[in-house]
Amino acid sequence: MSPTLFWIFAAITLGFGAATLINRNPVASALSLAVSFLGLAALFTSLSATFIGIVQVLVYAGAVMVLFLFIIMLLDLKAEQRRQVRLSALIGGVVIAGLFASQVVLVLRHFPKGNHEFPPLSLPHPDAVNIGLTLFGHYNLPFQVIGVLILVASIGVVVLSKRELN
Amino acid sequence: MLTLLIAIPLVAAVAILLGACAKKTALAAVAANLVLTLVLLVQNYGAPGYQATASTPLIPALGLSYSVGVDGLSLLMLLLTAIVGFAAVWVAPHPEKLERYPGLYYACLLFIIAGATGAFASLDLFFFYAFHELALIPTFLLIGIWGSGDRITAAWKVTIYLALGSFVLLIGLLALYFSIPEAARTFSIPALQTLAAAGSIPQTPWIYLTILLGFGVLISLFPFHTWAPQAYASAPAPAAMLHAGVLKKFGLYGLLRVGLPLMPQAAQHWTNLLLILLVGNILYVGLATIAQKRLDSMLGYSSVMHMGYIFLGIAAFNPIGLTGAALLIFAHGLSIAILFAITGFVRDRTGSLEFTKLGGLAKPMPFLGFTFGLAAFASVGLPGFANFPAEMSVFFGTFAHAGDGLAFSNFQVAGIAALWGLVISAVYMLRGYRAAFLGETGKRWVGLADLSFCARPAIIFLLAATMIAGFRPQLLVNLVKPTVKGILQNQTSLSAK
Amino acid sequence: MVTLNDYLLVSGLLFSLGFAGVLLRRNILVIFMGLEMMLNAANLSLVAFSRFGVANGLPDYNGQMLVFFVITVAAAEVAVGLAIIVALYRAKQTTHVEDLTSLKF
Amino acid sequence: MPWIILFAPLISAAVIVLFTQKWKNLSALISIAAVLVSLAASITLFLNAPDSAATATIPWLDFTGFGVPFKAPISFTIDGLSKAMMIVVTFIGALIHIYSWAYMADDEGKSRYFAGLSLFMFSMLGIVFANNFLMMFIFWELVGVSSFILIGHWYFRNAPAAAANKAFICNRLGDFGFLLGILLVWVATKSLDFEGIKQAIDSGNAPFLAVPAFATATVVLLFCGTIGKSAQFPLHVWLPDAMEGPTPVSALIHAATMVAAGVYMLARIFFIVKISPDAMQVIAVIGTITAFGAALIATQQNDIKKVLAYSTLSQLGYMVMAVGVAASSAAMFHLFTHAFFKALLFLGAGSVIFACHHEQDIWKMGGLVRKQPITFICFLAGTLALMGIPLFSGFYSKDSILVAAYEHHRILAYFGLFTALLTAYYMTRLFVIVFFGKAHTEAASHAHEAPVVMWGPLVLLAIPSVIAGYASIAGHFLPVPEHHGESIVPSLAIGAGVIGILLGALLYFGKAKDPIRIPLLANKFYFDELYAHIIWYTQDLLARICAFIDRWILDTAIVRGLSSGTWATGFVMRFAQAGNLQGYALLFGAGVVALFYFILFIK
Repeated sequence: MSPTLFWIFAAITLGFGAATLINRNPVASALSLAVSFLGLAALFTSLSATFIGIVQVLVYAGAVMVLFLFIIMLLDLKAEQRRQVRLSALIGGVVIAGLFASQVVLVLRHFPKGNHEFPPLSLPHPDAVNIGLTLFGHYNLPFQVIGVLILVASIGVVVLSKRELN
Repeated sequence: MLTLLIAIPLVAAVAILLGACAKKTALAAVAANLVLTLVLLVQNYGAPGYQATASTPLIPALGLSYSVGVDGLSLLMLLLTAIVGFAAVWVAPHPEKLERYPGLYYACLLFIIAGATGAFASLDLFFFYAFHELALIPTFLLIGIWGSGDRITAAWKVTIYLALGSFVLLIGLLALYFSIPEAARTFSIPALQTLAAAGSIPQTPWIYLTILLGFGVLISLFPFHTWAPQAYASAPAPAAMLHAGVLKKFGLYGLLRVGLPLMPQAAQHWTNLLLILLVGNILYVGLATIAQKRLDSMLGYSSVMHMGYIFLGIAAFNPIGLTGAALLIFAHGLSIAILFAITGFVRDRTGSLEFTKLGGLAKPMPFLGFTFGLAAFASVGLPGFANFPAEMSVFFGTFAHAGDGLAFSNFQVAGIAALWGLVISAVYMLRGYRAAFLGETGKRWVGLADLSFCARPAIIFLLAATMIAGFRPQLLVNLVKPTVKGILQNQTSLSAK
Repeated sequence: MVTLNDYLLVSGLLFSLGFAGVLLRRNILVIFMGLEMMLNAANLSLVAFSRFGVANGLPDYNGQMLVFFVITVAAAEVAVGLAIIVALYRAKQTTHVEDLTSLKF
Repeated sequence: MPWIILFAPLISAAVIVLFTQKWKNLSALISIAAVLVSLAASITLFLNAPDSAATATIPWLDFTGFGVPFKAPISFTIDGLSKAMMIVVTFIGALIHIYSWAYMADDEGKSRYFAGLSLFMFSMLGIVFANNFLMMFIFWELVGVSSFILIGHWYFRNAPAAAANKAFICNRLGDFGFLLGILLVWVATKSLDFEGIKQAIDSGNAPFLAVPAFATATVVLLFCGTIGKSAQFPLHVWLPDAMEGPTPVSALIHAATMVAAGVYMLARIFFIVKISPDAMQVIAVIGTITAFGAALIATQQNDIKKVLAYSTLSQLGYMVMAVGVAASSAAMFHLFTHAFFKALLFLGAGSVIFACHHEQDIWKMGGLVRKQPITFICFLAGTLALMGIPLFSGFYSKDSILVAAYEHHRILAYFGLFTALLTAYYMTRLFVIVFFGKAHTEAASHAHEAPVVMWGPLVLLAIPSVIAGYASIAGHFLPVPEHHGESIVPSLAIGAGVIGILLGALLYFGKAKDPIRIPLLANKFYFDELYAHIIWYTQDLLARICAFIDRWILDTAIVRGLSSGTWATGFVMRFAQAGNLQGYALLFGAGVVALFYFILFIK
């Protein structure tokens, strides 16, 4: 992938991610997040991980986002009222996050190995084939366990959101 | 035999918790213990080395085994435990008079006795330590549930303080264990003593210091003594008797059993420090005792002060001094037990122990007044009681360390301070005795009842024990002689190398 | 030329953004979104490393497997988390974190 | 035989305490029987046993098994010194037991009293027989205990209880020095029994004792024992207070025997004392100060027993002075005679007090000469003996001391003579006020003679009070110092006595109130007040400081400080747990950042 496209998608991802934070309206936040995730899916694809990219679109930009919007609408949330912003918390948050980001930058600056180009691939099969082989071969047991986890989660959701019968 | 000695109070305690008649079961158990101890004493009197040994390996990988055995010193301690335990259970209030959990009360007493017995009979470092810890928990319960005054604070204070002391001790013991070459490591005390005699135990000063301070906290060595007066003032009488009389002596026993024999040369390193601290015990705490305004806290402080004399004997580290220390452990255990028992009775009757409120109690309560006087005299070291020969031995042992030329040695200076302590102890004991028992009887106390006849034998029994030891101290000297010789042999064989 | 470090930089910044969201926003739903962003940022670096560690011409699929599992678990987590938020909202009529302080001393 | 003498009283004490507390008269009889057995055995021993008879010993404390030279058995020294003392103790003891039968007839604590007397007899005889320092110290302490018990006999009154404590603590102070001295002797000679010490000193095996400073320190420390027990200056304050005890006790313990134990001890260890001339100088000076000071105080006391107590102090001062001037035989001689006449005086005083319904103030008596003729005569004999009038025992013994002092150090002798004058003066004062003139109170006018059980012992004591000083009689018991040639001292002493008597008679005959008031003397030189202040400002202040430090600094600031520090940390940390989710997250993030910083950026 050309650097131009990469930077465009990276800008979309980060830009809409920032928009998620900045928007006061939760609906707008959720939609920004969806766009951010779409950009991320594009980045995945650019790394030749097409399967993961598609899953990302399906699960996050699709299912999870729908869920978010659904809940927002269910709860009938208005735009956040202006509350007294605690300056200390604001500064603390910005400083910590900024420090973290700068640490990341510093670490990457001292990671010369990462400055090489990605090695070329030669895929005999499509990506999904290899993933399927690995998933159902080596990672079969965790895969089943994940299935159980999702089952438990869905039952849990039902129990949690069931209205109390008076 | 020894296992039986440990098991009887444990079984009795469990039986009481399950609903057996508390007082009778407990009394039967301690009486059986007393008889067994006397049998053991007669059988093994004066025999060198460890007798009546029994051993069961538990975790061979760690070299851990349950092993018991006695020599002269531990026999002396077991005798003390049996005598004071018997008296303590005897003077414990009747179960029906206890407001809360009478069964638990007696079970706690028995657990303390079992713990002390186990600690004194163990030949394995692990059990030696663990049995003592076993006895701390019931002490906490006894003070916390049935104590008087600010009992909750006192219970927490003593427990946390002693637990910290035990923890320091544990560090010291573990450091000692790991300082031994790996192939030779063992928890068995006799094996360790053999190692020490062969010079295989590194004589690291700081390890001994840790052990000394750990034991020191348990014995209320100055300046780690502030737990004692408060705890003894709050504890119910039998608990105070057992703790001050027996359990506190675990630390001293530990020094004589583990500290000195295993690290005689490291011990020499800290002699001057120990001398300074023990003079603090005698003079500083002694003076603080004079200023006490309550009978129970005065006795608590006095028991701290007398630890100084025992430390003096240990610091002297020669035959007379060590024997004197062993004798004084025994003698002080008995005398302080009597004093605390009587104080408990007085508290039951008057509800107050402040000197300004008491006075002239000997008139309505002649028996208590008389026996308190005897015990007070015993505690200030008058002849006829066991404390006197013990203190004399300590002094002579101290002065046997001649100074350089005409100058006094550090030992002798400490000895002179300790002699002055005799004056101090006479001052506070007699002031206390006079304030509480002599003089004009306050109007409130005129009609008080003296001790009932069924409770008297316990006091008489303790007094008789201390007087027998006072009239024939040689019996006890001969009892601990092999042990003392053993300790000193380690020292001489090491310094020869 | 796009290098591994570029991806990692994007991943790190996205993570920081998500973290800032968790720290700064009061709406619990948005905080939740910030969490999702952090997860995805981690996913991005995982995939990037997977693509970087090529052997025999194939990417390291172990990394992609991990991403797969993360996505799955995250989905389950979102479902449960949102259900909890709904329950909370029913109990307290708010989604504002500063009103949800019952977990203190 | 010595075993019987020693242990009969102990058995009696034990039996009384254990079994016969309820039956008072039986207890008294047991005690009297025991002392009579002791007396009989003493006489037999005195007549039969050769000196230093080897006797069986009980090992009491023995470390020779460890290879250490420490051995303290219970065993006996039988020599002239101990035999004379034994006779004095058992004889006077027996009389006083009998006297007490009547004096204490109505007392509730009679059993306790007689048990105490028996215990005292046991302890005193133990001191007499002791052949080593530790045994002596054991019994030394035991007489202190029995003295405590007997002074505090009426423990339910405040004054006796306080006096008992004072006596015991003063004795303890003396014992501090005594025991230290014993320890030093042991360090120097590696021996505790007197024979062994003597051998070590004679054979030069005690290098330390050859050093003058060490020897002086040792002897002065041993002398501390005497200062405490024989109530010498500056620890004399307990003896007058000890008069709070029953009068027979004052006679036996605080006049005749126990207080003399200090002098006896000095005589027993004279072979050590004489090593150090400096220390003897100290002893002589202390003795002189006591003798003179006590006599001065006695001139202004109004309590009959206090007067006698101060005269006892004064006489003990003489004895100590005698030891100090190297005349230990003179000291023992005076001890011997003094025991009889002072016991007599106290018992006489007891008889007077008894007759006046336990009134002790001499200004409330008077005119007793006709009411108590026997007491009067006996008291007169005792008084004359105490004054040192020729033909009475006190004259000879006091003379031998003064002669020795005169040869040794004139100034001491002059003080001694002046003391003799004062003695005659205050005894005349006492005698005149009590027995002559008019009865000053109801009680005194109704007084009558004491029962025979009481005056019998008086008569029996009056006889030796007169004759015990004759060399022909005393020589049977102990070596009597001989007068070497002519000396001016006896005539001076007689002169001093006569002046004192005349002065006293002139001033006090027929007076109903004291014509002389010297507050300094009446208040005993303010010693009690001085000591109270000293104790208050040293010991008690220190005690309060220590208690304060212990309570507030060690316990509260450090121990409680540590625990409250832990608690306070927890309390402060609690505010971080505000339930604020983002607060937690912030801290968590800060932690992560910090962790990265430490892991990655610190090289």
